[in-house]
Amino acid sequence: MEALFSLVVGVLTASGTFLLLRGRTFPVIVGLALLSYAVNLFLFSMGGLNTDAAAVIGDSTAPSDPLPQALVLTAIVIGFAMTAFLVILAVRARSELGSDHVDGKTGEERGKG
Amino acid sequence: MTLYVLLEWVISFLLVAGGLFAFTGSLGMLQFKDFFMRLHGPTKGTTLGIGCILIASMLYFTVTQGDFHVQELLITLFLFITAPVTGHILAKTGLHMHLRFITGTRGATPEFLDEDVGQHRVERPPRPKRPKRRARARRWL
Amino acid sequence: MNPHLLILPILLPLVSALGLLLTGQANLAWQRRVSLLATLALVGLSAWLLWLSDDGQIRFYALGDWPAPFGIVLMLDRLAALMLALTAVLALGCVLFASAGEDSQGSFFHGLFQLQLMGLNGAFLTGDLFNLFVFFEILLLASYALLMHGSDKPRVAAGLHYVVLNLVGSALFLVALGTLYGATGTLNMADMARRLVELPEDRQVLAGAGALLLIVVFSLKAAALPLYFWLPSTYAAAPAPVAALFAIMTKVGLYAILRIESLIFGAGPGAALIQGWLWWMGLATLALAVIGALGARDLRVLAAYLVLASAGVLLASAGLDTPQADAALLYYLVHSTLITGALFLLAELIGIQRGKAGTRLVRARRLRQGTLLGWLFLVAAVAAIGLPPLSGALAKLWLLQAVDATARPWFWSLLLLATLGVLIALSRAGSVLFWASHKGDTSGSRVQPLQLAGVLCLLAGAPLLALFAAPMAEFTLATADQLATPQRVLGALFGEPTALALQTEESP
Amino acid sequence: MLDKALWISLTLIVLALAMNVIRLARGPDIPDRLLALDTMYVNSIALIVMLGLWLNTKTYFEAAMLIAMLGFVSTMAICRYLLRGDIIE
Amino acid sequence: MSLPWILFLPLLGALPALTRPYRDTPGPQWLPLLPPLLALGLLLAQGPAILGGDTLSQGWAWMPQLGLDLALRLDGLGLLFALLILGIGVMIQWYAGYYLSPKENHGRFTGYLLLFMTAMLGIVMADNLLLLWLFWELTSLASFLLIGFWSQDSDARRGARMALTITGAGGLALLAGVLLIGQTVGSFALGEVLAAGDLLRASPHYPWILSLVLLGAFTKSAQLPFHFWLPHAMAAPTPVSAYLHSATMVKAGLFLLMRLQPALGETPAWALALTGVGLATLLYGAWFALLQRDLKGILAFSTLSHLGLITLLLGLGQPLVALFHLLNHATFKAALFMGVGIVDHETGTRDLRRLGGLAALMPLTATLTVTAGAAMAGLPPFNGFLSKELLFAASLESELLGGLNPLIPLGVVAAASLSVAYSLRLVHSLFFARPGGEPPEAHDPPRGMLAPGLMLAALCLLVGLFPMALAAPLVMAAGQAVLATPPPALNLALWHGLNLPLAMSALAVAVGVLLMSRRRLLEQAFQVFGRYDARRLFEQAMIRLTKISLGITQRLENGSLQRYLALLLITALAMAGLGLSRLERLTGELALQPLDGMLVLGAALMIFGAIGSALSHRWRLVSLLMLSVVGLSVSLTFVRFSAPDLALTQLSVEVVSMILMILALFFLPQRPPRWISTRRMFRDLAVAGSLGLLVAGFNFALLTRETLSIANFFLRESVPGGGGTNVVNVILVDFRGFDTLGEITVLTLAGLATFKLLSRLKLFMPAGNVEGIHWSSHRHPMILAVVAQILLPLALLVTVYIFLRGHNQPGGGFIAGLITAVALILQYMARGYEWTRERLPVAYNLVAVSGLALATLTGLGSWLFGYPFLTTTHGHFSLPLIGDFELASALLFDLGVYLAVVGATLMILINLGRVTTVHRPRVEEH
Amino acid sequence: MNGGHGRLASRWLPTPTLSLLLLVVWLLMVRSLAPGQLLLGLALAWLIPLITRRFWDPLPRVKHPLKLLRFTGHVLWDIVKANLHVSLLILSPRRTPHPGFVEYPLEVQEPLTITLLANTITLTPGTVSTNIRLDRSSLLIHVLDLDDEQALIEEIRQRYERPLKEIFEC
Ligand code: NA
Ligand code: NA
Repeated sequence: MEALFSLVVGVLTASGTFLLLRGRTFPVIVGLALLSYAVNLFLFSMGGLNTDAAAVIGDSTAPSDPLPQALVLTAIVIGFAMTAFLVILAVRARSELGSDHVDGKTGEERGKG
Repeated sequence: MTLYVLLEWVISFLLVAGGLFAFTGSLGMLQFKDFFMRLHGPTKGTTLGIGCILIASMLYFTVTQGDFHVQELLITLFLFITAPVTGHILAKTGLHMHLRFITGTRGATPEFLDEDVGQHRVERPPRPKRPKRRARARRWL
Repeated sequence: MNPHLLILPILLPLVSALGLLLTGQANLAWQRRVSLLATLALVGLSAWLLWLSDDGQIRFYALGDWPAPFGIVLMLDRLAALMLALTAVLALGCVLFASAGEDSQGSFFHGLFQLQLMGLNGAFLTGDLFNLFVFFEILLLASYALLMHGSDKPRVAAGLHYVVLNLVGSALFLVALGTLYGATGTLNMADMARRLVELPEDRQVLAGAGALLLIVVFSLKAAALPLYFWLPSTYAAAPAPVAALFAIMTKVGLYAILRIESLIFGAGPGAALIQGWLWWMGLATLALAVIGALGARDLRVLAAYLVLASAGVLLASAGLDTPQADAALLYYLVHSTLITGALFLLAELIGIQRGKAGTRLVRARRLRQGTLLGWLFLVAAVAAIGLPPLSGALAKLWLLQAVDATARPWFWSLLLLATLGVLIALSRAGSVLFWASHKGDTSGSRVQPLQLAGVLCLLAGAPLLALFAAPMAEFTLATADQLATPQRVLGALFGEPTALALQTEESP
Repeated sequence: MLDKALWISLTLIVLALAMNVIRLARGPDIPDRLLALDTMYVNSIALIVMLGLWLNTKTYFEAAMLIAMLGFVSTMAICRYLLRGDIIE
Repeated sequence: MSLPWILFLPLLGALPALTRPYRDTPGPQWLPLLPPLLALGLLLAQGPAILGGDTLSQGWAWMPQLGLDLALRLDGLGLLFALLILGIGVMIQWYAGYYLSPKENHGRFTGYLLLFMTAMLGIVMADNLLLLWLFWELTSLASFLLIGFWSQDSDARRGARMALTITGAGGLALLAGVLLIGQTVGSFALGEVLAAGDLLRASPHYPWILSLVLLGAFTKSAQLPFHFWLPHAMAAPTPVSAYLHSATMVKAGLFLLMRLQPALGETPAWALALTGVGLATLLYGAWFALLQRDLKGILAFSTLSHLGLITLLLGLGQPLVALFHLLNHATFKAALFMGVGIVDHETGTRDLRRLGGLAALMPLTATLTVTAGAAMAGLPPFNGFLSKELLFAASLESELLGGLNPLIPLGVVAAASLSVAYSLRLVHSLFFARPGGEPPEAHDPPRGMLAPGLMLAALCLLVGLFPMALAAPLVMAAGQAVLATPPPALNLALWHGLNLPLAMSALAVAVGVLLMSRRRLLEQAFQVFGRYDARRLFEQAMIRLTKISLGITQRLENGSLQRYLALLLITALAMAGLGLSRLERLTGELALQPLDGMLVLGAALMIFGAIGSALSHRWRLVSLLMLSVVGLSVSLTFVRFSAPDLALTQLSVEVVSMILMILALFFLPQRPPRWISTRRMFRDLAVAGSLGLLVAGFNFALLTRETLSIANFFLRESVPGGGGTNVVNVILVDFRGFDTLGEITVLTLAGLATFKLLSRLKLFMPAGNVEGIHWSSHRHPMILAVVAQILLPLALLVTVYIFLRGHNQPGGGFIAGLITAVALILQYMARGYEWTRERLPVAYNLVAVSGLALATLTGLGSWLFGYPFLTTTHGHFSLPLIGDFELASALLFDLGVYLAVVGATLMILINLGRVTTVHRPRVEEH
Repeated sequence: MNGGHGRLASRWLPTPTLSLLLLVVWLLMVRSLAPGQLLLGLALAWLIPLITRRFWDPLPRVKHPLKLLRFTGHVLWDIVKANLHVSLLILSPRRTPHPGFVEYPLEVQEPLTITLLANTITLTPGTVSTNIRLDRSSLLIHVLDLDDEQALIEEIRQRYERPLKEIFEC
């Protein structure tokens, strides 16, 4: 199970990274989202992969480490804020630079699809 | 005691039935030939299937934990409010997007139905193809 | 000492930002007054903290009254105090300058500016790794927003690169953080250091790998070689007061590197690897930054490369890891931050009076206030090049002395060549801007008193740092000494319970 | 008995999800994929509820409620995008 | 004590100068002249003691950590130089008062000049090598300003920059040398350094130190091959040239050589370097001086030549002679420049061919120039003659070159002949020859302008006549400092008797006259050399440097984010990979858990979604749908592995992000972008794959190892300390509430930042969707509107429920906030912006900021009770009718979180949605 | 659902039915009849409709709550029936359904009623409502297995639209 979990995190990271390198704003946004899923899962798993162990006192006999969960929660929110900014920046960049290429028109002309 | 056995039967039945409904809903979505037919499975089968499972859960917790567990009704309520709307709007979208339906579909041809659907298309942008020739060799970075 | 003093550098900007954002959004005069007052108060506060920290005691503030390592702890040592004071002074210059009109170019300038300060101060004060991440995000997002102030095309283009790179940096930060937590089971940096030495070897290796990743992230912020390419265009595009404030942004990365180096690697075997990396990347950054400065065709770009050059010098010095080098580095850090900040502000003033040419290094119309701006530029350039008698020369002297020339000939050669390169670049810039002007009318608005005050606030650093070099050097030496002995932090935090500001009192 | 029923039901839901994935991958049109995604949302409600039955806990119940409430909104958003482009007019 | 006064008084003079920068009558400004005069007086007052062999010193610590002290000394050497600097400096300032036109900025000129004076004084008075270096660099800077004084003239600008670059570079070399000296000796104090000569000469660093110091000295004193900046520095106003060439700047290099001779000198390397370079410069300068057509050009090259001469003398071990000639050169060269400046000033040209016959028109100027010129030529009875005779004698004594020894006297005689020739030529063509064109109209300038030059010319004669009285004591005292031992007696007299040096003098005069008369031939010979212009070469080199730099920079920073990202990722890969590679075994000690179908399905879903969204990246909506699969699966994963709060948060964030991205899609180009090259794809796949492997490796390594975390504390303290059973929530609002405060700050910031970004948005509005179909005309489908109405109250109810239970059960302010936000967004989606706005006229930014403020205030509340920021409290209360309930102050904090989330989320989404509504699009696509 | 007993009532308790629904939902969620929860539920049931009132279009009044219950029962039963039917259709590979579109002329005009009708149609035997004309004159229905168009229209009219009309007394 640990191996499968790590594999998933790895695949998410790889896909996100691949998208990041695509050179268009939207894939970059999606790539960052994938990357942050990967990162959140990674961070979350530092508390161990426990079943039926919600960190609610009284609900489970051996609650798992709540700290990584709290960290991931914060990371999700911050990630959302950052994504939101990036999305709007992408819209802005498109209107300002006339292209959705991350390098603007010059990037488009360079033929980096 | 018999009540419990009975309830266990009921719960089990609801679970299996729910699973089956959900399964057929998705199966229909997979199998049918056009979008509008595929729509039927999820809007009905899946909704009801989940409803069954929710009721099973409700019964189960009410029985095992002794007190009244009816929160599942809330989910069911939400589902029954939203599922048909999803179906409706999806179908509307399908119509709007000129999704093809299988030959032999009877009845009013939706193209002529409404001011809303069946308008002409804007010129469809050509789908870019992968270039035939290898692009000019580039430096690695 | 009031126990709450430690958190004030974070709360003061936060509360003023809230005030600014909630009230009188339309009333710019009010906004300016509040922002200026808040920044002035911050200067006073951080001066006080600087004075306090000079007794060598390390102070802590347990947030929520939860003891370390469980709660978040703020930590004030000399280094933190120094960075706080530097930030406050820089900020004052920027607010003064911005209040002359730059702030009206878009919405929320002062509120965002205060939040940016909050982020910076938090990053300098926190002793908790995750909290550091949070403050990094605050200061980054604030910087994104400020970068887009009065946004135009180049700002948006540069901003996009800056934002995306930093977002990837944040993701890597979290991976590093997760690794460190997974290996050590704690988030408090001091606690991490304490646990590390007791961990089995494989955890140490894992934590070391995580910390290496962390160093990469901080190197991105500090603008080390393969990661700095975003900087010149971003800084050159930013509005002047924002670019000036950005002078501290690369230093945050360096600060974090110093902290990690001192606390986490102080004991570990990864130190040599880190130092090697910092050393070579720093030197290479310096070299390329000077090349960039030589090729720059715009004063803002030139100033951005000077920021980069200072980053290179700082990183290379951080790679030395001797108390002398650390002390010299800190002196240089203060000097270079103020001067590059001043250069950005000056560039704006010069650009305004040169008509269409702006800050581009081409022959253009005569400056309206050539004499005033010329003198200011001269002082800034002399300090930036490292010519006597200003702080730059002393900083360079010290950095050179901190290195054994025979052991590391590269440093001397590069630093001296870099000085020459900057001298060539800045003398060319100065001669084009102030001497090679067309005859005829002048135009552009005059330098406003507030703008002048802002520039002077930063520029005064050069003579003052030179004049009070001895006490300053004493302070940075003591700071370096504190950095070299992280055990003291551990002792203060975990050894003697009384050292913890409020830990011993009972929970409410 | 209950275990078996649960197991059967779980298997069926897992299969349903797998079929949704196939439809999502195959398309051919966006509404098809959207329908598949929406169905996945609904099916995962069942998954969560059954996990609760399996673990005998209601801790995760609100997650199911949230899916029922919010999954709908994102489907609506995409439909609006396809119909009108501008989802908040 | 007066040393600092001597040093800094001149600078004081700049103040009155700068306050009245422009003048209406020609003549010196007396007020700025006073401080340097005062300094001169103070200096003279110290004279007797110094001449008696004393050394005055005085010092203050400046930066003791560096060994940098503000330590001053005045010994014989310093006295000689200081006298020149102040004396000639005062005269030049006096002279400049007439030279500059009233339209020019006298104040600035005086200021620069006085700065220069101070810097020079600093060099000669420094008792600390670092301090010496500081002043050294300051002279470069001051000379830059002075040379560039006529900044509208491109020659002046370029000359100034060249001078700064060359002398600045030399200064850096000197710095390195000085630091090496300091590291070797262990101190920068001059006394200690000079006393450590043996140590230095024995040091393995000696060759380095010597080369670096000589580099500094030679660049400054314009020795070959660093000579070229000096002739171009004459673009400066003539007073500047006079000062630069006679008493300052170039003399600084010589001073340094003399100063450090006890420490570094008296080795073969020293002697050879100085002799070789000196001789070469001597000959080169003299040769080119003869070929100049520009008055100042002759003088500039003659300066080169004389500087070479003095260097040569130092190399030959004749510091006394060197000092004497230095003194002489300073006087006659300053006088000559003044004379030439007068000619230039009065006639408006410096071209020798256009001038002539001025003797009759300007008799006093002619007297001045002829006198000084004779001294330069080394004719008796002027001072130049004396030092040249001594040079001849010294050249004959030298044994430095072994078999090649005769080369030195030969070279010296050749140079002397040339100097006779160019001096003669200067004097002859100015005053006695027929002018080339129109005879210029000119007359003698005012007395005031002539006076300084005449005084200096008189000094040339007087020193020639009474050398022992006027020069010897000074030279002896200076020599004592240079030699560190009592110097040999110096016998200065016009008549030495008939000896070889006298013969050499005679020969030189004869050859000089001959050369002068056959000058045309020489000029033709000169043509053969071609127009070799050092400045052009230098400038071309600078331009090339700039271009190459720009090229390198642009090659590296090609503006491609993809490259920058790849570099970042590769760096991270390399560093983290390096760290991980030291791990012996990836798998740790923990036993692996078994797999089940649900897990496999979850993993398959995520892998499918991730790879799917990567593959379909060109079809954005499909990519987004695939991403949603991942988001959903991540939430399910959180459910599966016991993190209900995370699941709820992930789900709600998911929806909001999805809506946001769809909103954005509308503004992005609708058609898929072009394909890219396969090669690039492979690179990206390699980077992405390796990074994935790396992160997976990290994750696996950590997952299979036990963590000794601080978790138990939270589980233990959650109920008693935090008053809640949902530990995650208690961490968020209590244990680590500070993080949460930061987090909502980020969220609020995001709202504000996006607001800023959207404020000036130009819009591209596509006409149809990705399939090319026109937008539907049905704006608000009825059925959606009705359902949105029904859902709103239910959602709000759920909000309250989720919010209130947060502390004890999964939920909390953040999730509640997102639910509210989504419910409201649904209203906007179903009914449009304006309709909803009418019913909900709330400024979302104020909501967000209020939330943040509430959270902050809650945190501050604990101060009232003397607890640290964000300390919470909680307690059980009981009310009649309601019964027992528990309240925690954290709830208030959570309310702040709720408001911030609602406000920020809506601010972001609604503002983006609003732009199409409020500002109708200006640009229509297609 | 509008109570409408005088101005005051409509001002302070605009939608009693909704309030009741909210109270019930609240109690369902908190699973407690403790006085505190009851009070809180009452407060919410009163406050939320008040806040969200402006978001509601004028609503038709429920005249016959009992009929509404009966209608709900019918529909639920139909849903089960429909699902069995559709499931069989999906599971039996031989029989190919004959899909078709049917335009159903609407009698009801209120948005809520139309929505309820459309949703009911979607949830019940082999039909999905796909579009409502802008002028609300008809509803386009996609039928999975269409035999007789008129029969279908009549069935819907009798079984769903008429009861709905009666419930809201249009
Ligand atoms: Na672990
Ligand atoms: Na819109």
